[in-house]
Amino acid sequence: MNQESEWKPRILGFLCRWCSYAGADLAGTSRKKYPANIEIIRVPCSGRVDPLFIIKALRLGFDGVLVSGCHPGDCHYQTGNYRARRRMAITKKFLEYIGVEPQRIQASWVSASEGGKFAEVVTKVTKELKEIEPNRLFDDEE
Amino acid sequence: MKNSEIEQRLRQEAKALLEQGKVDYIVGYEAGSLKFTTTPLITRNKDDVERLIVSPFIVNNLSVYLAEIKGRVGIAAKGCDSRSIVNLMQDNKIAREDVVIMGIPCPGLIDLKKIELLLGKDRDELDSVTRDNDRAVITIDGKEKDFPMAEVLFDNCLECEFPVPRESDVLLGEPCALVTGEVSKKTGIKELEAMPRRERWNYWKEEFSRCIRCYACRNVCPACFCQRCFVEESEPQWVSPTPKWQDNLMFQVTRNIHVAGRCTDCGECERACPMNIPLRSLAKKMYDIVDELFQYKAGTDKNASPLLTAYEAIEAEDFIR
Amino acid sequence: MSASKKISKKDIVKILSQWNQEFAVLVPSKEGDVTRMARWDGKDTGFMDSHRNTVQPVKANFFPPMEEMFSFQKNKEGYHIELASPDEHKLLIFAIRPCDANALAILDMAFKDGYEDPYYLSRRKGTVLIGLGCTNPYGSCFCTSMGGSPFDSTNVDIMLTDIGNEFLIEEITEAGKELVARTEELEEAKKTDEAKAKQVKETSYNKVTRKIDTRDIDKKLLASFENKDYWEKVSAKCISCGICTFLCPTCYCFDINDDLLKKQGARFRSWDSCAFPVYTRMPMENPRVEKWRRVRQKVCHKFEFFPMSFGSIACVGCGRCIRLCPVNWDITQTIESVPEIT
Amino acid sequence: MTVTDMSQRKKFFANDNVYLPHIAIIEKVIDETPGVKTFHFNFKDEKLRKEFSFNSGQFAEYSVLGVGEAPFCISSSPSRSDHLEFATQQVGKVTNALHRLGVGAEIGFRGPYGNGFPLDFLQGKNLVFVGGGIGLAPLRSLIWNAIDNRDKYENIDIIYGARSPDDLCFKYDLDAWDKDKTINITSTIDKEDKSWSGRVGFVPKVLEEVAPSASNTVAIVCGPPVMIRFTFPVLIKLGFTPEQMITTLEKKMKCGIGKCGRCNIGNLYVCRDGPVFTYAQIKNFVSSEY
Repeated sequence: MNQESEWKPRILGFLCRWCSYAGADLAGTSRKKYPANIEIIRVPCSGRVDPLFIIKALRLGFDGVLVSGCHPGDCHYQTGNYRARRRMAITKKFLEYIGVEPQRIQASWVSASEGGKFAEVVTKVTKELKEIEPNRLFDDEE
Repeated sequence: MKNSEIEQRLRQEAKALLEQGKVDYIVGYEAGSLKFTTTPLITRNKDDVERLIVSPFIVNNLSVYLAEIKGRVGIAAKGCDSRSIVNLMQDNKIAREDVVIMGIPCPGLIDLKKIELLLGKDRDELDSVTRDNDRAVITIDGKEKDFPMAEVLFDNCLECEFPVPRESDVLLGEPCALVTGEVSKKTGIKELEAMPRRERWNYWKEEFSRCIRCYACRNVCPACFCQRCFVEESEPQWVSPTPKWQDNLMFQVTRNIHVAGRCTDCGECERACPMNIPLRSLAKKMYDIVDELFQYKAGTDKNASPLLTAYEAIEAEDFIR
Repeated sequence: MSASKKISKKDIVKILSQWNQEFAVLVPSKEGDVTRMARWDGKDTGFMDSHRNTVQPVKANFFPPMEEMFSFQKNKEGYHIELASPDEHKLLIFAIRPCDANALAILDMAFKDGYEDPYYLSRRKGTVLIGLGCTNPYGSCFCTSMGGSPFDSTNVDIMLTDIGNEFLIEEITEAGKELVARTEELEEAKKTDEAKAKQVKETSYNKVTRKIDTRDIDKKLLASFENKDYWEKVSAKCISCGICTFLCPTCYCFDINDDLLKKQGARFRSWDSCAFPVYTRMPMENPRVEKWRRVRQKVCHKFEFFPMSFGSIACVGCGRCIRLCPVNWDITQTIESVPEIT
Repeated sequence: MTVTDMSQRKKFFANDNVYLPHIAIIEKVIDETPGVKTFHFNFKDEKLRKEFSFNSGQFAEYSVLGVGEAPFCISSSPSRSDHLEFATQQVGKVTNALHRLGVGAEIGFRGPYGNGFPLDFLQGKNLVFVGGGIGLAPLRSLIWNAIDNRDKYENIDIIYGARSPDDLCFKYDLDAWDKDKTINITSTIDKEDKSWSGRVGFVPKVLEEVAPSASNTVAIVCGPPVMIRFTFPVLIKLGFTPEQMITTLEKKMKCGIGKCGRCNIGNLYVCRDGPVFTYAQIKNFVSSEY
């Protein structure tokens, strides 16, 4: 095996406690297979995720960031996920404009019962990230 | 309508507002201490209104003072400024009834830096710069030179969408036409987008390694009204106070995301930057993204919800898994 | 007395190259349209046409916007601290303006006072300053009111006057004399060169039209310290950014912060500004929350406190704070409007 | 020239660089109140351990490497030198990090800085200590110093208060001083509390009630700014002259040596010319800047 395929991207996941966090839990307990390279921060709502968190994660060297919340209409606080959606949309486009690969900014709707979907999302995100290089954006020298 | 006529009306209005007790303060422009420059005038003295001026150099977005001034304010506002004022209302920073907007139809402001580049002379060396319809007339050593306005206006003025204040209590002149033209190539959004991704990142890396973190861009920005900015938080410390390019870039990128839907492309951030960082190339891109995704134009409707607190049931979702 | 010497502009590369063997030669340079003193590349002569002072003051070459003070690592034995290695070369600054040279003399006092500042002083030690008189001062310049002038040579080693095709040399200090003595390719100046230089100086002096009166300014400021109305009035349009202090050649306030990333740690010093509310913010209290207190601090530090401690006003009249201010806040107007003592 | 002469100050620079910290090791941590801890520490370097000395009232810059530096006074007495102490309230980035440290942890230390209390001036006089909350920290250094040199001073009065009984710092000291017949101590809390049988009331008010004589006396005041502000007028009422009133001030500091700029009161820097000042020195600026 060459080095490229051995490289495992580090992902930081911001998961809503009402849905995706439980979804990730379910994926674990039901032994769904997904890459173990995601580190998870539980947030009260996807609407809590300030784009600053995403940029900070990239600054800290994470290869990708996943924000996951409740499906439209299901937000515990009515509108939090809609707000997250707008923010994520502009953040993704804007970061792409300044030169961040779009693959690094990821979002998903995963409910508490969708353990399978969570595993699938992490697998796909990992695959996409493996297609680009490790995050050296903030390194001093290239 | 000539600036001198607008200026006369502005003085009359401002004086009346103070005399009738309708406002506590007048915020406008007066002649600055350097050639051509103007400077904000913030006063509660009715005699001071005689100092108010209107010229092609009234660059400051005066709405930046509104949240800070305690009392009712009569404010001179260009098209872009009036949009910033509307933003402040949308965000409940000021109440409509506490502000009297004296609208100045603005056909664009003259960028002295562009003139300096065109002539290879500093502004101190110019005798006069005036506007004659679509020409800018410059006298230097007694000789006149003229240029098309499109060559000397600020980039953001060339792409201005609302030269006439959308929200005003009194409009001080007739609506004026737009001057359009090519924006500076060096920092054009199109040019940046045409670059390979890595090159684009390196471009910003280079630009932000000059940043000294004076925060002028943030402090001139009426959309940056947080009492405590995230860069000044220490627990957790999001951004290092040390001006490394990484942290400078983080600061500016986050700032632009935070003011999305409030930025009116007034151009103040770029104009204020002493390190000549092309900040408008970030701000305007965000302005365009907001427009493209949500058909939202900042500060055009005081009754609308701020962009990032509103939503439609179905929108901009293609990237979500 | 031997006749003075001059540098022919066509020989500038040859002469700077000689100096570059011995020193790190800095010349006015342009980066992203911002002018500052930077390491000469060995061929550039573009700075000969830039007849205006740099945006970034020369202080930045001795007291940079940020610098690593030391780095640290943790191992089994505990923390290990390592000092940042000092620059090897002594600096030679070519075409420094008299105001910026005077400003370095002010910084010297501040950084030498009490406990010496090793970072600033090690860079400063052995520096040769080659002044170039201002033939085209800005409208914002007011050096003649601050004890200087466009050709003030008090704090340079060698003073140059642009007389057209040549720079006329005045040797000011011993170090300057020695450098001139060992420099080849210099030409002998003629009587007419000196007459020309005299005329250039006079013309320039008269070009500085902004004047302020600083007589008794420290006493007036002391008397007005509690005059809140006055300070609120003069500070009204200030937006509390750091431009006027960061780009002031005599402002030296700084911040110290640690960075720890990927297990590599370092302590950095960076510019700080009394204009920022966080500058004095403590967890429970901030003595300068209000803008007028911060503006007062800036003005009083330069014109009252620094003179009390060091006997000299901490302003050289370079005018950067005026011309770079986004709202045209003008310190000369403030100084002129300090109430008279009643 | 009004700058303080620094030539007599003791200097213990690491590597000739005033900004380089020495490494010190925490030997003991005492929970004073919820949110306030005292740290006992010693230098890692044996030589420095022996040579180091300081005056009561001087401070130092302490750092958790990677987090940052913060200034605190040395709260132990130079007369008891087997280790050094500082106390700090958990209020910000650096203090949070310090509070997470335990015995054996390494911290950075540079100092001592500042002037310290004017021992020569205080000798042969009555001392009145007025302290509030964690403001007792610099005072206790001098109090223990005075107790250990008891014959050099006349009467010693201590008036110390905190918000509640739980907020009283250095309770072990308060007990010891209570037992010491050669000094008078009055403790007070701001508001009535079931667990408290002592005096109740704000420090300035209690000071007014205790009413120590101003004759041949120096009052030494340290506490929260608001306490200091209200204490001076009381002392003036009791007949103290500005020269008889001493305080030690707290400001945000970074360099500790009068360069970084932020801790000034007029042309005086709290870190360089203070932190100990007579009221006479700062009275022009006290009302608006402190």
